[in-house]
Amino acid sequence: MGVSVSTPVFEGPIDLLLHLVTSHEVDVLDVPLAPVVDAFVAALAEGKDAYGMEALSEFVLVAAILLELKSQRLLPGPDDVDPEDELVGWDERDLLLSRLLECRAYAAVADTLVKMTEAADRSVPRLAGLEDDFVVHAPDLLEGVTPGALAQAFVAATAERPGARIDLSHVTVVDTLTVSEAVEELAAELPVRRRVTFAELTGHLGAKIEVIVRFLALLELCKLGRVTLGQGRTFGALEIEWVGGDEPVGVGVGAIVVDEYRG
Amino acid sequence: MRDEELRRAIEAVVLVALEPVAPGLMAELFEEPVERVDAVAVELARRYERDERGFVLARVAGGWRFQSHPDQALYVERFANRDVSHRLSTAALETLAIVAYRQPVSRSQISALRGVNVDGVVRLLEQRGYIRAVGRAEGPGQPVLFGTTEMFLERLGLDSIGDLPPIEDFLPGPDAVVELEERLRPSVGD
Amino acid sequence: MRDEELRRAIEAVVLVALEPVAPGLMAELFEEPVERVDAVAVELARRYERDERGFVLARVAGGWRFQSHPDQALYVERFANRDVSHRLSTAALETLAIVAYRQPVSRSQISALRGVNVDGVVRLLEQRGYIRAVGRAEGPGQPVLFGTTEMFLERLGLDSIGDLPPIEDFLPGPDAVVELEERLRPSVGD
Repeated sequence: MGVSVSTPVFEGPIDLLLHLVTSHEVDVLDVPLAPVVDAFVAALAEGKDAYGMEALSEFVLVAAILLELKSQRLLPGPDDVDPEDELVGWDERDLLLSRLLECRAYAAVADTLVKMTEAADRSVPRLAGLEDDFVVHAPDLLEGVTPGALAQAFVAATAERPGARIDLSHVTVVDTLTVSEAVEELAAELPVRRRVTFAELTGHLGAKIEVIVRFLALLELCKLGRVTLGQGRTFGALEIEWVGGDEPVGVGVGAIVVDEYRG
Repeated sequence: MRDEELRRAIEAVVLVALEPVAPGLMAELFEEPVERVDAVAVELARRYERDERGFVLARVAGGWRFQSHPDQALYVERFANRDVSHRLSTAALETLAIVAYRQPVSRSQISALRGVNVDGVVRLLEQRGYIRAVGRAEGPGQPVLFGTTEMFLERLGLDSIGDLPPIEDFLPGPDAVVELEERLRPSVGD
Repeated sequence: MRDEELRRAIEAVVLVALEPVAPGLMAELFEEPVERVDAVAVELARRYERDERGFVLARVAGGWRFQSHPDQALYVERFANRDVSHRLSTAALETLAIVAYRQPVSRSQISALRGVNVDGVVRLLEQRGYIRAVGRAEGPGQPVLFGTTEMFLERLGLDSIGDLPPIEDFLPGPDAVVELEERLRPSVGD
């Protein structure tokens, strides 16, 4: 763990901070999270070479747990609540508690797995097998294997490795989506359909990021007054109505921020 | 078959095998009770250890196999020029630990525990042959469930998954739990 | 190195070797005179014979290797011909496919592609007669290169290795890519 944080009550590596908080030595309420974020930004500024992706992602994980802990503590205590609501709070707390404990246990186990692997690595199995003069009459293991099946096995064996991919062009379609593109597509599609629910609009999409980008595009169109968004009831279906007439939506002329999202 | 004959037969068969040989298979080959085969193998392994052989008869992944003695690692590595650089990252190890102790377990269950997306790590572990799909969960989406492989056992030098150290040994003690719980209690009325 | 230490080192290295180990190589590894290594190996082989082990330490093709004792041939043959599985495992089939399409290819090249150690699988394919050593690569260690055998061609009903289906036929073609793209694009106006 490389990333350090500096707060009025604590200075040191962030995982140590989490340890102290969970072991009662530092009150989470006393830990301002802003310095934690500052440390992260500073770490990023130093370049990922300084820490490595591993340490940085660990940092985000720990920071998220701290945030979760703190928000739990900051939430006002239930006041005049019916017992069932209180139980809900307990459930969440218990879940968080058990998750923290379990995470801690698996992290400790991981060290042990390394030690076991290292010990096992000191021994090498015999793999020389049978002497050549033994006749093996065992059944033909290639029975039913066609040249085509073999070719497929080759593709499977080589395509699995990320480095050995041959063609990714079909994936990039999903990989890079811009809100402006989505706005254009929706501006073409929605006038035809007039009223549609969000689920109907995105039901055919495969990747989550595509759905998200469509949603952002809808918000943009709403801001431009081209669609109205409605929801009959809480958690109900999101209804979309085109109210924008037939004028083309000016995309990329400055009106709409062209954000790019990568899946 | 006398004990001595059984011992020789075990030595011969385990020597030519490419994978750990299950006692059950030897019992069939030799037409002897499996308990007897196993008892003779255990005694043989002890004997090698006592005689300070350069190899050991080890119980791995549910069977017996010959492997070099750990204290000969220097020469074996020099000879085989093995790259043991296949070290796993902390993230991969922790994920592997979760699969080992929670199997069968789905990607999203691991994700929920680790608090991060684990798709890449799960894929890596699958490609390395440490975990594999063992089935599908019931319910929406029927997510793939993962478990550890024979190779995982072999890499760790374990006979079976039951030989993993108990997870309880790694959980924080009761005091830590109580204190952690206190921390998480919504402070009513303060 | 004392005789006892040398004996243990020989036992360990010969055990893990895939091919007979030349005394000269061991002499280098252990930094001992080759005559001494050979003398200890000869004594060790005698010792195994005297102890009536199920295996022997044999001098083959200019080197030392372990092999099963001739009088255990019955059990070894029973073991080798056991009816465990009629089909190649996925791992074995994929390894065979790599050898077929990439030959001549070394163990470590296959390993790098498959992401796992393939020694055992390569050995199995070799012993079943589907692949064989066809030469050695130049460069450090001069690794053995493997290719497919006549028997492999016969089993697949191929005249020559050139008759294997072109791998391009099994990669997603441009049509598939276009089709996939179409499907992912929000279908305007339907």
